[in-house]
Amino acid sequence: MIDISNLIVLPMALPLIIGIIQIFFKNQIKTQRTMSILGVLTTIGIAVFLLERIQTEGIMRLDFGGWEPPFGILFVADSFSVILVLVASVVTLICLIYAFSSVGEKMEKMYFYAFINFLLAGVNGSFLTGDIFNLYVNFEIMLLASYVLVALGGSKKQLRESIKYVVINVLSSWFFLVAVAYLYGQLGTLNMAHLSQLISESGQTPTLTVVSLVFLIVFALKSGLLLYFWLPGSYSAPPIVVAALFGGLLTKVGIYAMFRVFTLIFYHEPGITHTIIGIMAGLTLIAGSIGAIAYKDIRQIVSYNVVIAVGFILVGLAVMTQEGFEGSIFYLMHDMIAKSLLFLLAGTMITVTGKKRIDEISGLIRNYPVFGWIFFIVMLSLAGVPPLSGFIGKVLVGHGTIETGSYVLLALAFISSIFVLYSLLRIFLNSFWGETIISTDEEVPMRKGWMVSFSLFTILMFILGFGVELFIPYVADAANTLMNPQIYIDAVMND
Amino acid sequence: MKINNVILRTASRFVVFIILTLALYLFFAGHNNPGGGFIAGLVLSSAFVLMYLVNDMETVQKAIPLDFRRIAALGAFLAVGTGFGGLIFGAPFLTQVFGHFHLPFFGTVELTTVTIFEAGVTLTVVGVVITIILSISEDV
Amino acid sequence: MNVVSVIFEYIGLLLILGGAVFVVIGSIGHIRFPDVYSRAHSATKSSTIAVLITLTGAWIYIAATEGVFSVRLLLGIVFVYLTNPISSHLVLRAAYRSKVKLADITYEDELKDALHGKEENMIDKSSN
Amino acid sequence: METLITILIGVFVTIGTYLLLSKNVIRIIIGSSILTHAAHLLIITMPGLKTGGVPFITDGGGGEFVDPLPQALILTSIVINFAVTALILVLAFRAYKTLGTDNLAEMRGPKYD
Amino acid sequence: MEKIVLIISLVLIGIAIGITLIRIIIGPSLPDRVLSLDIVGVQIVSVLAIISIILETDAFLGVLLILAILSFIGTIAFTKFIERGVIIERRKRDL
Amino acid sequence: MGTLNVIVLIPFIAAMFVPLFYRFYRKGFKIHIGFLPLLVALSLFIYLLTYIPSIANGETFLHTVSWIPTYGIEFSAYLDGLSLIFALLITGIGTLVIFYSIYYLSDNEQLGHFYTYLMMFMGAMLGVVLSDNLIVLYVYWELTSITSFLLIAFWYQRKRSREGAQKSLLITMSGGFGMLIGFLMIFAMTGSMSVREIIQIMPDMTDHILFVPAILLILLGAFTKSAQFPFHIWLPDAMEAPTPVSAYLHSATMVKAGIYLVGRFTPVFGGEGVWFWLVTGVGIFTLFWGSFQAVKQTDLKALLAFSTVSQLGMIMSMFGMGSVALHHGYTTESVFYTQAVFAALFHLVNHSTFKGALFMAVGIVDHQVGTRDLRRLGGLATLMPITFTISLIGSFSMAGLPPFNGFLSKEMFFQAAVDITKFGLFHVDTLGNLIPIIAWLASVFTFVYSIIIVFQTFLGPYREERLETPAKESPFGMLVSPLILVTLVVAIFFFPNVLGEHILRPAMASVFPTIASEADLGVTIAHWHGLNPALWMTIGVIVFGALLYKFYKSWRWIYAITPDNWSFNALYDFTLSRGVKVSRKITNTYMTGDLRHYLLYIFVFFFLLVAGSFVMLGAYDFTISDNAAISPFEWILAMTMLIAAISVLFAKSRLTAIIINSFLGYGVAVFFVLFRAPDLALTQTIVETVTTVLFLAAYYFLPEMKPENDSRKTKITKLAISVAVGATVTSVALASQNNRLFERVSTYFENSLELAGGRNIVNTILSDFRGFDTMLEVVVLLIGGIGVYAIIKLKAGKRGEQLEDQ
Repeated sequence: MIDISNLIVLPMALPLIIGIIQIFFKNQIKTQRTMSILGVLTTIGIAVFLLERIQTEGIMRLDFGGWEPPFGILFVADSFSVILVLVASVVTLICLIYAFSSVGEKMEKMYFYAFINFLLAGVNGSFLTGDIFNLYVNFEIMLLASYVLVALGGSKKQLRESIKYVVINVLSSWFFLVAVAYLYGQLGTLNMAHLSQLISESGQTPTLTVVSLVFLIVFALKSGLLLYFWLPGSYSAPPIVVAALFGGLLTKVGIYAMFRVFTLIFYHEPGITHTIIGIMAGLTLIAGSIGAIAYKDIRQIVSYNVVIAVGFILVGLAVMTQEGFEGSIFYLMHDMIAKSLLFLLAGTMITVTGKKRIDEISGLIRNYPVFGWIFFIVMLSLAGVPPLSGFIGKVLVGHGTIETGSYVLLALAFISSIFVLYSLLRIFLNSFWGETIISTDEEVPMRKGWMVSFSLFTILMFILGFGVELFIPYVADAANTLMNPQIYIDAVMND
Repeated sequence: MKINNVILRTASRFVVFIILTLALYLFFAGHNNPGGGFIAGLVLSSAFVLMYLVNDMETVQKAIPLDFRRIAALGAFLAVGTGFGGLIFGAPFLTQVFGHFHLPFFGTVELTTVTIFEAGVTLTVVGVVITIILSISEDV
Repeated sequence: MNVVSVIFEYIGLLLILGGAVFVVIGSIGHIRFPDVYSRAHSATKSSTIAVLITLTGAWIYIAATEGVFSVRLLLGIVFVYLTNPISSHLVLRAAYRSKVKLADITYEDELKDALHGKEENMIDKSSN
Repeated sequence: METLITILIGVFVTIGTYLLLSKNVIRIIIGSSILTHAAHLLIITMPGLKTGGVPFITDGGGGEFVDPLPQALILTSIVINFAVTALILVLAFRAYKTLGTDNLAEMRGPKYD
Repeated sequence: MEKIVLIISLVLIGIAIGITLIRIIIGPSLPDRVLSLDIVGVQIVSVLAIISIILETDAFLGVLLILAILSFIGTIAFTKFIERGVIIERRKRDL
Repeated sequence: MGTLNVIVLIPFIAAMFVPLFYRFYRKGFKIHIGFLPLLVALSLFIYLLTYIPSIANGETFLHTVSWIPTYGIEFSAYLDGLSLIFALLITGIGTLVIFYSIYYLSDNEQLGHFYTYLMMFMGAMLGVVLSDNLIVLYVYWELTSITSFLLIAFWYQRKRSREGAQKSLLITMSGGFGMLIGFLMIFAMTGSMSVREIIQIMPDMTDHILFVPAILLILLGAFTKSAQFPFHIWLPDAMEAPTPVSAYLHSATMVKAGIYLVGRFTPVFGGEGVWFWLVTGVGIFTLFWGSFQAVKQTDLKALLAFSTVSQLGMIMSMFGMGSVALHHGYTTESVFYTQAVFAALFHLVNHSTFKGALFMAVGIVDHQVGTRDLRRLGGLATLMPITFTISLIGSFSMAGLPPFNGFLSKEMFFQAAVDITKFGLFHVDTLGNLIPIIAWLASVFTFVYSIIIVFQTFLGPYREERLETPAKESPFGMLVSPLILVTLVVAIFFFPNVLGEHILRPAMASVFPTIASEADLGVTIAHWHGLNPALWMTIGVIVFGALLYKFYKSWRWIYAITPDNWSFNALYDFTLSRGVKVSRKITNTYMTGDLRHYLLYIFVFFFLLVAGSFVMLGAYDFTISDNAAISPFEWILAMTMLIAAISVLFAKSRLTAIIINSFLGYGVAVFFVLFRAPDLALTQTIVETVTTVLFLAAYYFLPEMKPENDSRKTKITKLAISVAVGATVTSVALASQNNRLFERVSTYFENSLELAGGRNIVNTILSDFRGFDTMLEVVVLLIGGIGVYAIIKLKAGKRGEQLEDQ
């Protein structure tokens, strides 16, 4: 039994130790690549295994050092977190494949893969941890890796944006610490399940609700819910792969944390907290939509699409129904995949043309037909067009909003997908269609690694779209746990 | 310009020695007294900092030819590695084992895996602090 | 609790109090004197002495009350004794080299020719 | 004591916030460092101050200890903040060297259209 | 009785720290400030000794020792910075 | 019958094979690539024909393949009368269009793409009409929009093609999104995804709060797809597509999906006032507007586009009129109204035949002479006699003249429009009187533009110099399809009841399931009704139409009354261009790129949210009763720290600032000492020193701090925000301290000696109880250290700079 639950730590520990070992192999790029790929593959395998096991055995947990909750730190693997671990690892794997043929030796020798591994470790750790302070530490791992990755390369734009990115995240980490302090002061524990148990005993006092709002701000900053100002800048500065990983993973961690905290711990006053989340999600949708169509810079457009998705996913949290949660989880999975791909595509467009505004690029589809069609598919998928991956999440979230009568959110969520469609359509029409500007001899060849990662992502989108039924047991279980926090608490506090 | 700091250099030798001793003491005292891996590491690195302050990089590098990045990584490897150590014995990740052993000549000695863990912490702290300071100072 | 230890205890307390008084006096000098050099004179000398006295007092007090001869405290005394003069020396040297002005009432600056006379173009990045 | 410290924390936060809103990178870094001090004090103040002795177990007997957990948390946080501060500093001077300014108002980047 | 004496001493040192702080703030020159910081360090060493006695623990003596060392290191760093701008040289310069 | 889903699937499979075959074709394979889809379409058509007898007998067919059964989403293909009509149209017209296109498109085009899209469209369209499941229906629905988009932009190098495609996609897909919400609402009301089940359940739900919104949203989908006013604007622009596409998608099939939807949902929503007025009203107005606008067009295809809009409106309005029959359920009177739907279905078929033929004819003209501008055309009748005949028959049928099928359905339409005014519900007796008037007026214009098509293209003077290439009759292959269609036009006129009996009557049963079970809804289509109002109206149309055509020049000024920029088209353009500009303006105002602004937003938000809720919830709770005592030294220390902290604000040089920061750090360490935390004090002092050294090392590369030079206003704002944040943090902290609810868990750690073999509790927590935190913290440090190294060592190359910074 103990042996098996030790597997839970591996999605985090494995990338961690691989990242550390890679530091010793600074200049052996081949070794680093192999290690990274093997590590991520193993992680994926473990995640699949865990996911299967959770369905039969229920939520698993691992008490570090054997200290029982609430005294020690523990990792808890429920369907929700393991699903996210799985998707995050898959996304990382495919991004790594892209990275092999895009990053360049200079950066690879500067511990690039180690940082990617650390990033993944932080992300996975954040998904798995059952301790609120440990969540902070995991965030920090992820953030420090991301700070470095934003700045790695040292171009003007990167440095400019990285400072902003770092300062804002330092601030949000600070808020996190303050919030943990408040919480610990009132409840005297850090274990999330225990916190939840205590709160359901004492009731969610007004002070606790206020504290929950501090948490809300922290996670809103991380996920880009309404407080997304830092996002477009810092997501358009780093190298393509990094941007893709950020777009796919980083905001999702904030979203995950928000789901976890507001379903497990602070769910007693939905009238206050979840209404606020709903309002914030609505405003995010509006502002994101406006931003998405405002610019001609490809990376800006793409970044604002991240913002819209964040708003959309949190609509599911705001409505707090089983369907809403299922929809959000589906949409999360979809968005991690599709956003990463979108960032990769946008970056590749810039790489092959050397230009970054949609009105400067034209007719790409002549030169790179497959590339163009993949972009088209992503566009449809992100707009929630069936039967691609974004559809089912959209339907379920929409259903959730109708059930609870949140018509404003419903309308905003669906109108925002029109904006998503339009913003990406602009790229497609301007840059892929039209007269070609690249003659065949000055055409930058599309590298194999790029196409492989694009295709893998695309296949995933189709699988996620057509194979919904395959995922339903897991997603339904995840949503069920979110709906009934007692399941989680029992699994953690049972002995 | 001639900058004469004989006084400082003479004194610093002595001071560095004291600090190193102190670091060692703090490292082992950690479990029962203030101290521990972190603090030992920090103290140790402050000794290095002092050395670098008083002397220059080349000299120190010659005297202590260490790659501090590797030391940091080694430390982290040890720290994370002890976590895996527990797995081998079928215990949860990061289980620390401690026990009292009777050794000839030394009498009863308390040995714990925590020591390895803390050693890892110490090495990382030293490695990182020095790496940071050196990287900054080297950049021209 | 014998008489000797009580006596030592009081000695310790007295030393501590004396040290504290010294510190205050030193700091008054530190704020009152006109330039950095004279301030250093007041502050470092008195504070070094004061700390030494205080620590010695504390050492004696602890030894008297608990019967423990604290090595760390002793080491601390040695340390302060060793480092404090050096550091104030360094500060003043830095001050002089970065051309912090002497007080108006100074009348002789013996170092001036030796140092600044020859090298007027000393790099002076930091002083504000 | 708790109230006094909390008010002090408030002042720290105020000052840290003010500094964070500066244009100059160094001010921002110092501001964040002051904010960090405030957070640490806050964590240690939260469970109540001086409710017991130093958290060392002596052979003599138990007695009350102050809450050791916040101390452990703060220790972690201090170290993490050290790493972050180092990183910002490095970023700041790299940015200064590359962009030629340490003024954030001048680091706006292009206006997009 | 003992307590009172100790607290009086503490308060006195506290006042001294306050005064030194004023010097840090008003300067006027950098060496003034560095010097004052150094002195504050030393003063805190005294404080720690007294607090150790008050709290009847030897736990803080380590802190005391470290502080003594570190204020030294800090001061050296400051003076080097004031003198040369760079605190750690790459190469051996004429010393 | 297990084959219904396969019918839908086959075109998709064919679509996959087309590119494959296209490769062979390119390599010199002799058979035209178009024959593969042609074969597929034809066999499907023939196969579907075999269903007619059984469907006519009232049978229905269902075939289900599960997809997402958990959410009730299944590929349930359902074939009944209504579906069959559409399925036949899709495959039938499809066959003809593909055949036509084989001759129409030149080999230089990307034929592989073309037929792939076309096959995908056919599959999707069959899916729409055959799906019983709402979500699957929606899936196919969107797929038709996408394929239509791709086909419109077939010549994607052309700007106008792209714009037309974009317009159609945006409008139809937005409508589709609305429809999806409507479906979800239906699901929320009925709990079923199956249209058949919904028809059973829905009548009990009319009072549901979502009932009317669902109607509106579903109609939004239908109207956008069927190009109803005011969403019709995409259709004329869609004419940028190759003509076969226009003939197929944009007149015969896809635009009728909206009508199909209305027909499908008539039993669900029919009999409701909202439904009736929306469908009829929008339809009838579209009928008028489309025909009115068509007259002024000079581009033949645009004219046909508007005429399609208008005809679709007509069919739509008839469905609306028919829906009132469901108001009371079965009565003899209601059967009377169902005839409007019969007429609609009839006209639907007719429209496909004559409009298809017309489009193809126009395509031929365009193809042969290189222009379709009416001002350049003329006198082609003698040069292209067959095309002329086709056009003539098509136009006259459209105009509603005998002996063509359009006459019959138009008569029935007039009859329905007159009859509806007799209906007493929904204020039909007052407002409803407008219906026949508008209908008649619209028909007049219809007559006019039908005449224009024939006369201006084929009669009048032939001016070769205005044409791209001299006119000559087209190759026979291209003429086959339109000829078949006009044959049908005539055939249906003479034998309408073959169609009515076998195809239309079963469809009526699908639209009015409740009534059909009581009465036979079949209508015998008669050529002669006697001199009823409908006939008089037709005669009036002809007379007035002829007059209007004759004196077109003298009333053309009417079109100038409304300026161009008042149209919905202009509104669309305006919204897009303005929308982009406005959003840029909005976004640029707050996304300044200045960190300070971003921080300001965050702080303000923090203050508003936390302080706001703090006050609103009354979380304030503050006593100092259980505070620990404060010794004088602590007072002094606190005050000193306070002063030091404030003085940081006024520090002018960076060294001063850092010295004071150091001071604060040492002060905090003393506090840690006072709070009995030796480990913390130790760490704090060392880290503070090392950080200071770090600062000093980094300062070598940084310039001296410059004064902030903030304006007074900025300063005050900053101060206010800072104080607000500080106060908020403090008050929440105070409240939290006085809200300690439980014993802390840390008492457990006091047994650290037994549990973990250490006396230093903090250290045992760090290395054992919460060793994981420490482990991660080590990693954080490592990342920081290595990161610093990497950032310093890795400097941007030239290329990277150029790419990223502009």
